[in-house]
Amino acid sequence: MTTLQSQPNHAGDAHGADGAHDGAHGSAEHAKYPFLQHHFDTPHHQFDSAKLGMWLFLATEVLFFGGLFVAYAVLRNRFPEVFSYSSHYLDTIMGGINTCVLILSSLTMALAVRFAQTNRKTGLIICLILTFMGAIGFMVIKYFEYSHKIHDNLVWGTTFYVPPHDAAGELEAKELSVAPTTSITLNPVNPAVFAVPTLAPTPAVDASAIKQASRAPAGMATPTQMAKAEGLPTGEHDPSFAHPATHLVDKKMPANSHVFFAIYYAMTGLHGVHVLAGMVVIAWLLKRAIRGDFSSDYFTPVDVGGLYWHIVDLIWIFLFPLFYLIH
Amino acid sequence: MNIASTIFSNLLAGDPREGRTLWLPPQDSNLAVNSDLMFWWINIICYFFFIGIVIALVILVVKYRMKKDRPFRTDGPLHHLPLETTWAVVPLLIVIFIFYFGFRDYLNFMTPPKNSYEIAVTAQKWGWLFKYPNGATSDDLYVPTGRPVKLSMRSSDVLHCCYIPDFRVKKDLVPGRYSYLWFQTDDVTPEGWGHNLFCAEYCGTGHSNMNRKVYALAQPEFDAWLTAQSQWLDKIPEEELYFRAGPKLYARCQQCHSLDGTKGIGPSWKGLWARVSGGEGGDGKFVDGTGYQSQIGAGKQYQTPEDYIRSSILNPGEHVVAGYANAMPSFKGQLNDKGIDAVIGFMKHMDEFDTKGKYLKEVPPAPKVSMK
Amino acid sequence: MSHTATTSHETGGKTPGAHPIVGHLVPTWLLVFVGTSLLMLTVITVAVRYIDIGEFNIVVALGVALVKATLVCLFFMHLRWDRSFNTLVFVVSVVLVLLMMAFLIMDTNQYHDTQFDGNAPNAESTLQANAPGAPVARFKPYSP
Amino acid sequence: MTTINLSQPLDTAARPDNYITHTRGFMSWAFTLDHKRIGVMYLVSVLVSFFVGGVFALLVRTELLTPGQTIPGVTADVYNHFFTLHGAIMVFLVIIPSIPAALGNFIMPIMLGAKDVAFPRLNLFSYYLWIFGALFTVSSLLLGGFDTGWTFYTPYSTTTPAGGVIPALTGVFILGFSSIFTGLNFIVTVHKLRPPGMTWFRMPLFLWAIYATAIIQVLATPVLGITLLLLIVERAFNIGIFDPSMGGDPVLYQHFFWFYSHPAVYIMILPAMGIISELISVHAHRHIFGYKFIALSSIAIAIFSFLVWGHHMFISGQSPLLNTLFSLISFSVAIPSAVKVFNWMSTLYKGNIVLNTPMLYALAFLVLFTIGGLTGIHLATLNTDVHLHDTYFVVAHFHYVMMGSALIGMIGGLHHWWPKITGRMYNENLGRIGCITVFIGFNVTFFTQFFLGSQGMPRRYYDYQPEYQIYHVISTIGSYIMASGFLLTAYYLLASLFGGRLAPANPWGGRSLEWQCASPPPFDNFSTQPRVGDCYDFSAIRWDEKEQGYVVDRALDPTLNPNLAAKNSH
Repeated sequence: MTTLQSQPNHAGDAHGADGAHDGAHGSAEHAKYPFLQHHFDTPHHQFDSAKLGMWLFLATEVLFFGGLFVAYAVLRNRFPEVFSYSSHYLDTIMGGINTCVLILSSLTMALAVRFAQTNRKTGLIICLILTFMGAIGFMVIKYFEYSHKIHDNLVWGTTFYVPPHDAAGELEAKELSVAPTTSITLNPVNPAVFAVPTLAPTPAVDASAIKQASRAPAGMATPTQMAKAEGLPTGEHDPSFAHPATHLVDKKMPANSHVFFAIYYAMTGLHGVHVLAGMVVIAWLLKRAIRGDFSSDYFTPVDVGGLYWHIVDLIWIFLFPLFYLIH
Repeated sequence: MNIASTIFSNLLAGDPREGRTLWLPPQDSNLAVNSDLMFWWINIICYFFFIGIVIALVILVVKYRMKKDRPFRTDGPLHHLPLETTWAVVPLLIVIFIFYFGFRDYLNFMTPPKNSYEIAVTAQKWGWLFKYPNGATSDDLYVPTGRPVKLSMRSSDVLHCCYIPDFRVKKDLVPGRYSYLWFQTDDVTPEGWGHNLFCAEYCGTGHSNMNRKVYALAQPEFDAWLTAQSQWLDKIPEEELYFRAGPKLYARCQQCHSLDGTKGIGPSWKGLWARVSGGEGGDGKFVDGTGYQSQIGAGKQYQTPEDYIRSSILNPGEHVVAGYANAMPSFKGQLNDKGIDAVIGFMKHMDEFDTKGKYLKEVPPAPKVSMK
Repeated sequence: MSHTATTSHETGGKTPGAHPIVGHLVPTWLLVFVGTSLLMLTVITVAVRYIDIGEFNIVVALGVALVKATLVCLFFMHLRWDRSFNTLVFVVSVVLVLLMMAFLIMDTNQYHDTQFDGNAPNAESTLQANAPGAPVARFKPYSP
Repeated sequence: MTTINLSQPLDTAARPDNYITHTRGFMSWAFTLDHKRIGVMYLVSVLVSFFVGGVFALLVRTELLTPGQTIPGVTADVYNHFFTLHGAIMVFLVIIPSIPAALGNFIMPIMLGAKDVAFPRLNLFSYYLWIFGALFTVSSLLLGGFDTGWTFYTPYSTTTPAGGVIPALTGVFILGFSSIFTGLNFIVTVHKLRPPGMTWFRMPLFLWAIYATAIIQVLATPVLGITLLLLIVERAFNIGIFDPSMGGDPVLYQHFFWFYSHPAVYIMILPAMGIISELISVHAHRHIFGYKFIALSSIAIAIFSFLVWGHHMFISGQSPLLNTLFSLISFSVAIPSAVKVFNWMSTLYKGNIVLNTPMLYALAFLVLFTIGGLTGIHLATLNTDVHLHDTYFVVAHFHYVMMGSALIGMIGGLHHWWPKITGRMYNENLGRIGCITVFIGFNVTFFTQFFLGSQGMPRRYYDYQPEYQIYHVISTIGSYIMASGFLLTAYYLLASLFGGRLAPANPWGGRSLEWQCASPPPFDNFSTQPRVGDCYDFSAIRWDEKEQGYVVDRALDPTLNPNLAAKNSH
């Protein structure tokens, strides 16, 4: 262990240069920059620390989603046919539009950082607003997608096999008691509600539910629709897919098709939550920007918030091909 | 060591077998031999290092206690690369050897011989069902000696784990999958003794009572037992069914259903028949709000009480009694019609049994049914 | 850690003028260029989806995604000019995910054959559910 | 907390303004950004949870005195709730935050020579996250408790009628994020707030350990987060990723869970190892032996910890291929562990050992960790693990590592830094007695369980075969001995707050920076930036009668006095 004094160019010293605090210099800087916290010495020092912290946080985000990506990989590896089939129920065009929206909002965010760095307040505000609009646009499109899927009974769990639009279906959905509608009302006092019979076997109900579904229950599958459903599903523009629960009358539907939608809702749902969080962050940045907190000296929040927004974009960049672009 | 082992082995009451040590139960399967050999080798290595380290610690601490009068000695070495490298590498070499032998034996454990005698195992909360090639079923595991036995196991609810300490074998039962276990035992289980079979994967309330016995029989006895076992139910005349078969079958139900009225995982069978047949005990309710009376009876979903009981056995989730979780597994494929009749008869004549399910009247001499 | 020190001088912490005292100033044209190329790539990858090139569909899709991700990281997220330690942190996290994925795929592929396709606990009953779309219990005998 | 010093008047000469007296009142603590106060709050919370978890442990042990029911009213279900709570509380509320969040928060920035952690607000935030997580976990009791075992294995956890599972999962989820933010904070602190001269290889080994731990916390815990999240939606909405009847796979859950929970074991043990490095070298007044090997072995363990999770699943239906891989990699952990143990021992060689309480704890750690580590070999070996897996052998093994090592190390560290934290000295003799009692009690309790396990007693059993009873009785008696030891410890530590003599700045003769500031430390740690020397060079240490503590003769320190370094270079 060589000493600092004897070797000024020691690696640790070099590190000290960017991460060091030495009393006198520090106090002067603190007088100069009000935003500088007491335990940092220079704005540069503070900025660097914030950046490192944020990147570590992004790493945790990656691993957080990573779990779901792994689950996706395992499921797709096990049911390739399910994924190539079910992905045709997703609307590639809508997904593509969403991707573009997110990319644009990412761009505006990057520009926002630049405007902050160059002391152009109006530019910063405009860019932040644009980014926020992008986030809203994304969520709106996602909302339409979701509601359409749910209307088509393209949902997770056993409900996937239960046509919701006739009384029998509703009833059966209740019996299976795995429909979100019945389980969301978590009433812990009554354990029966919690005993979601995933494994407490109810074979008759289960199988019959599936059978009846495939037999195209009353009022659902007119011969024409049956005929439509004969052919391979060819994507959203095929009218047969516009009809509720068409997948149930499709003889070509592979087993366990619900798995695709389970992981689809899990991943896009979690991503949606992150978009919402991002909106909160952007709104907060906007407020501070309007107040005029940011300058070429101090724009760390904009930069860090931007990083977060970019990672949200980044994750979607992978979600898009993994769900929408399966041939 | 030896004294201790004898003490402990004496403490384990009733075990007629030799060879229990302080650390391990007797070896009763071919797999146990290598496994134990490995275990002892690792133990010896552990003793060596542990004792060495402790002695060294004592010496160091005693020798280098701080003396008040003399100043700090600062002549200790700061580091010693060769030494440190040595004690980084030596343990590695040792453990690599250990890994190799462990791995070799593990492969053997993982690959059941082709010619092994296969027994189908189904686990559910909280019991085991063993199905033999000729369709016989049993609650305890009976295996022939002198030939490899392969258990092909699956669970019908949650994770379970089949563990037979004396055989040194263990494997999880994962719902949705088959898992396999094999062993070969050569010595017949002594009379009045049985190897333990535990569930080693936590599975809830009855986890610790989900244990059975394993009996190893010589091939001829085993075959005899097997034929008897496959026919025991058919041999019983209808009118004797409920008190001969009832209690035996109830053994599979007692985890959840009491006979003395105490509320278990499931409703007690005390006064059950009165309840379902609309007698005293009132009109019970189901979780979905409907009552027995509105479900059972001519023209209802269940024509008769028997009909209701039967469907509750085969398809328990259909109507769950209010105040209970839908926790009962289906006994479809495990209980044939005659078995169900026996259970229903058992329920009807509840007053002829004590709270443990023991028949109170004396049982007339039975047709030969060897149940060990 | 000396490399971080050198990059810190790249980031121009001390350079005077309109340039901020911290961080790196990315020229507008570059940002816009990256943005447009990202949009282009999106259009391309969507187009490819409708062509059947077998295995390559997923390869192309993920390849394009990878390129897009790299662009975002390097330019939007300033990694191109940032401390290399930040890059390291990010890369390590991705590597860990890939590692986990690799192990799990390896594992599940091994015991795939001993698994039912759904409704496993009641295999008998589902075997009778012969309707299209019904989960079918398929059991290949396990051969070690 | 402020009562500590209000309890008796301080002569301001001996005790200038410090972090406790700097500001007063509840609010000044609840909203403090001072890492020391946050550390103290963590410490109190963790110790309270430790008490609660300990009570559950005693209940479990007592219940196991006889087969079947022992304590009236404790049915199998109640028992299941007991051991689940014991496990969950001890792991998530006590051991994981104990050293990094509690002691680490207090000591780490001072040791480093920093004014505070990098993100003080985040630090406070993660403390309150801990509080909320704890509240959620405990609130699950009111909602019906959870009897899933701390591992939450599905399908049981998704189907059990117990009502408190989702609150408990949420609680653990939140706790995970508390842990993440602490780790993040520490990494940035170590990277960015080192004063001039505090080079990487001059950091005290405790900091290396904390740094390695932080890496694991940041990289592993998110996976736990997503796993619990999936479990929650699985239970609430039956989404079916882990549910075989929906095409899911329970073994997938186990993979996910252990991908975090194995590294978590090192989150527990690594900081304890760091503490031991400090204790041994300070109380032996001897330069640590093989500094670099110990430092790097911490990082090595952090890296290995991500590659061995599968050894928890040897018989769980994981494929033979991966079992083999994981078994092989698991053995590689033996290297850094062996390096540490042997280096600590050679640190004693030619030392000046003082057998006071922290040192006794350090020695206890060495013995217990050796046993825990060596029995790990039985479990990492494939064929012996088949027999031992999920038996009491495993229980004994991980108690030796998690409690015998991690917690004993934490308590040793607590005694080591107690004078610094509270400014009071505890009763040394009672300390020694307490340590020895705990050590004896611990071994009686858990060494017996090795026999119990290898004789075939499965874990998590409420009822058991009568043949096992003798072992259980011995084990339970041991647990009572241990409990009495801990109660004694609690007593004299609390007593020291009120009656204890004022602690000198440097009671043990340590060289690292925290011993250079007064005890308790001033509000901003260092009025003048300390000059960093070799924190393990004790040649400059002298006992001072007047001070009743040690003083550093800085002129005698070769690292601070180059021309001296030229003279006596070893």
